[in-house]
Amino acid sequence: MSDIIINRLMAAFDRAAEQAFRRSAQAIGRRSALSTIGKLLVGGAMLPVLPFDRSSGVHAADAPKADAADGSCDYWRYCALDGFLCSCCGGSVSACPPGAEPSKVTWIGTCHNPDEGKDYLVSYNDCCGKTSCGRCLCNGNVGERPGYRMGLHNDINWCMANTQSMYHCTVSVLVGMAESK
Amino acid sequence: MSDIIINRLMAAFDRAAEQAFRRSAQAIGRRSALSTIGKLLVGGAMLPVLPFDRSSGVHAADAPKADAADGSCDYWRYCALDGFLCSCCGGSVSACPPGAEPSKVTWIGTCHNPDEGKDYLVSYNDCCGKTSCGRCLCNGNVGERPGYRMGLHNDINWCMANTQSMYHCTVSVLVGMAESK
Amino acid sequence: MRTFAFRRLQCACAVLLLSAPATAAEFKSESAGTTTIPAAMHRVYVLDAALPHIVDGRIYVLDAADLSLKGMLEAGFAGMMLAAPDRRRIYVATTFYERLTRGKRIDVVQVFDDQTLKVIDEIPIPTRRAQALSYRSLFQRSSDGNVLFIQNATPATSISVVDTASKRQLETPAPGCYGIYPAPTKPLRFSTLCGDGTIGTYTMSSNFQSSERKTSAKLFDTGADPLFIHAERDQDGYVFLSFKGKLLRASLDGESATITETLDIIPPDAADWAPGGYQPFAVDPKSGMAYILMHPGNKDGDHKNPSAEIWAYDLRGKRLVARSRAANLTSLTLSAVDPALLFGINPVDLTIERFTIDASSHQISRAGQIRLGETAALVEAPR
Amino acid sequence: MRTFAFRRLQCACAVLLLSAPATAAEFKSESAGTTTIPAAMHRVYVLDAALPHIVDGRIYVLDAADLSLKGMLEAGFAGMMLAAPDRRRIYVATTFYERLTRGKRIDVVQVFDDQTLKVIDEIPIPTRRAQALSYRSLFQRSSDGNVLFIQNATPATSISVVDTASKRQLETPAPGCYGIYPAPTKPLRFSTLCGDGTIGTYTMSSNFQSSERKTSAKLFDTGADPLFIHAERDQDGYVFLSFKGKLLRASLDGESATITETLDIIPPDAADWAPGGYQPFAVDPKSGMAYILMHPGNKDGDHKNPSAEIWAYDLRGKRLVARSRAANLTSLTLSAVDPALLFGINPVDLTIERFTIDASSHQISRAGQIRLGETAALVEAPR
Repeated sequence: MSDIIINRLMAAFDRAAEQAFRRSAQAIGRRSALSTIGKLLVGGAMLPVLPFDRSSGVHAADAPKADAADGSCDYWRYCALDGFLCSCCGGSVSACPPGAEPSKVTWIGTCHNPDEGKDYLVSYNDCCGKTSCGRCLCNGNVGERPGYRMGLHNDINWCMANTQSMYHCTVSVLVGMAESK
Repeated sequence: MSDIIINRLMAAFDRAAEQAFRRSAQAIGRRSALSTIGKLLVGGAMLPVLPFDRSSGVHAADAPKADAADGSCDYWRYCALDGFLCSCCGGSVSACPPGAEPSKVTWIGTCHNPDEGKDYLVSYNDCCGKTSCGRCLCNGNVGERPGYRMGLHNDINWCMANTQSMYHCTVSVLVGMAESK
Repeated sequence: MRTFAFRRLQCACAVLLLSAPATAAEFKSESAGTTTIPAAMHRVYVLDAALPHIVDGRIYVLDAADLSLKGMLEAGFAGMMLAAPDRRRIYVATTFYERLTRGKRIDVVQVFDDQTLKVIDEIPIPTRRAQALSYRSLFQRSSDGNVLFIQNATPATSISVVDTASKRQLETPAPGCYGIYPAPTKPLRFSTLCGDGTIGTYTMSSNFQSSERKTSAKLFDTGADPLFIHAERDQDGYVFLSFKGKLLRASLDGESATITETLDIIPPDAADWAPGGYQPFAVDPKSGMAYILMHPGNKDGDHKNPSAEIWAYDLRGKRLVARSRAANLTSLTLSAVDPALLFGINPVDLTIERFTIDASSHQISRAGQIRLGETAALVEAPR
Repeated sequence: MRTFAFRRLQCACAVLLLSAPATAAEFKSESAGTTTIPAAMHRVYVLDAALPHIVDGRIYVLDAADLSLKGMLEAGFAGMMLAAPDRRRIYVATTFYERLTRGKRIDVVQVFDDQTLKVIDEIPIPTRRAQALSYRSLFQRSSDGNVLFIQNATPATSISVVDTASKRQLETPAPGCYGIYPAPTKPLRFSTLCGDGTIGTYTMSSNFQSSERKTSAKLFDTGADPLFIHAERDQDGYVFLSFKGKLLRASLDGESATITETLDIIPPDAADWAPGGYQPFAVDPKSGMAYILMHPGNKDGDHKNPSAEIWAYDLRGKRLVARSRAANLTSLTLSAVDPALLFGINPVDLTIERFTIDASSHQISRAGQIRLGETAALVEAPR
């Protein structure tokens, strides 16, 4: 997970942060991220989930079929989602509603799938550029940390690095498996 | 009431409407207003309630004491008020909350005071320039008419002629007495 | 930038490989995407002015089949909506302020694509549009779809005419009048209801330089029995509804307006019933059936009361055909694709509701609902 | 214009006099006015991000005596609030977009007068401020009140320093750190919590040209027991609170930060209790009492859970003094004028609540509430 976070943060730095900050931010950000909670196993299909690749695949129609319980905050993927469920707003568990773009940077949660007994890494992308959806507000905080651990923080608008940074809703994208604790 | 409406509309025309429209608007507006419902008696203290005089008295601290029931939509003065009660928003029955300005133009309702058995003319000034209050939404429509009777219409933002035209809440200002029907 | 990113990506992967065991192969990672509205989906649009946060009105896009929410459009402050299904566009006339609720006022027509729900064009308009509840007749377009009509109020009333292609504009004064009713077959003509009981009809020159106005005879009584400004299209004209339950058929294609027929929907045994709401009736132009939101009580001031029943009235047969229970509706519309489907706004229970009409009895039954909206007032099912 | 208006006024009066009988004399007409907040009123400010309409956040101004609503301020999109009671100002750092929810982003500090509730000044700031939930430590000012500190996140973190008089600005990179804690007596110094468990302390040059950073030793464990970013001022320093219920007294006046004392508030018989919320505790610097929102359950992820009790902990005596039932609070603040008054946000019942503290027992009792807000998270009672 450390590396996902580093890459996500770095991608944001590339785009949004000031040239002047870059060197120190990389150094300290990396150091900080390397002490991240949990040991992680990351799947082979890793590349597409990195933010700079994902932005080109934004219009993918192959969004996974929503689970039956996806409109409920209790659905296991939402264990650390703080915001409106996109599945209540015209999107799905992992796809933004029409007109909204997935955030370029995200934070990562670790959720336990009770059916499989396995833990997954979940990228909580905010969907951006539309007015706030207002439906199905959830507030899960498993593994959440204050903003000094930015890659684990959910009380901030993760649309912050998008050109259109208005917050609409939040999706839960499985990006890897975690070793069960 | 006809004349109050004429004067209110005219005041708005003076300020907001285009020079080119003025002559035709006066002619038709007057004709329209002269066929207004109800026969009205208007008090001697008429002058201060006309909009062009009122704008100078906006910061008057002598707002009347609110009645006991002023937070309820059932209060008799609100018989034709469509909007948020300013008395729930930091103002009073007839005073705007801090930071908001009374609308320069208004529509006029006629409400029956059950305690006195008398009918009053009520000027429904919107309070302007603050974000919508959101509390105590009432929707009374006694005497209300569609927009072709603009001086009797309440489905429109009466802050429309103010420099800052955002709608905040609505006050109910007694401006005259009406002959009981 | 991409080259740089890719370089770091390789670097990150190298680190990942060190700790990635074989079991990870079974996991297939997902990626975030964006949905669009299928072109063929039958749409229901609900405009919610969201009064408690009136700067942030929105238009909900629902699937007519099951009322599931498929997306939303920004409607801004007291926005108006006009769907153009033939062009796959939704026009939204609205107001922005420089600082959310204060500062310079900016009025525009935003043009949304009806599949991506993105703004694809913006047409500036004068800052005089009526910041009003979203009645259908305050924002209309010409019979050929090329020209938009926008109601202004300062409170002096006028109508802005906007050519969508050239963005040329004309503003026609219409003092004391309100509501826009485009002529059914004449793209340069529209009518408006006036406070003296007449209907004004405007015919524009094709170069948008001028317009001519013809005033009808006095056609309705704004004091004793006013007309709702919501009107419905019939096969060859318009249908208006009065506060006391009269349906007026109007011919608005000529140089000046006429009323061709007046029908009283209230039977003697229901003398205290009256129509009510913001969008109080819908008409099926093919069958000639009118569906009307009715409530008991016809006192002055009751004309926006929510429904207790929907009445089905046959405009051709001139008779009340059916009365169906349907509580708390203030807006009603008929599907443009399936005349057996009605959609309504229930602002009491904060629901949008779907109704089916029985083909023979014209009895109406609720067949679905979604909890949605705060102060929605306009519903359209245009495609 | 006034002359013209007066001429028409006379004309209108002439018409009125024809129909005005003597009885009208008894009627005294009213006029619309505008209220202001009395200078002496004790204020409670509640910042509500209004998530369902997040562009339209607002700050409610309540009378501390009875929680009656006295007015409101616009907080825009993910706005932050900072009351400056000595200057009778309220600063609001927020974001506007050119078209409500899209278009050019504009970040500013709006300066409100705390009696008229009008914007009297606006300070443009870089469009990098953290669009975050309104934690107190994300928007602070220097000990002399002259300089504002604004947390940035892009997500790279930095802190903007703004001189309110000259509007001169400085941006200090603070990568991996978050939260702003101005030095108690050094106006040009502030500290921040960092992800590696250190505290960074910045000292600016008086000309705002540069800042120097000193990093503390590792002072807390961001993995095993992180600190909430909400902190409280003690007499000579700051008090921080950890997820597992430790109070850390910090000295932030020197060139680098130190922790002077760590106190564990959890007694053995309440081992599964933990603090929680967005503003989870308040400290009375005079008496040294800390009031903490506590809930049973200390699992990972419970750190924002609403309260079941408020605990009173004596920082000087180092003991838990009292436990009082107080359900569903996530934010708590102490009145700056009356240390026997607490105010809390209950986001479950959507209320703002007022509590009194018994002087001898430190038992806390609810003494008033108002139903208000949607997703409020910050409450302040500064004057």
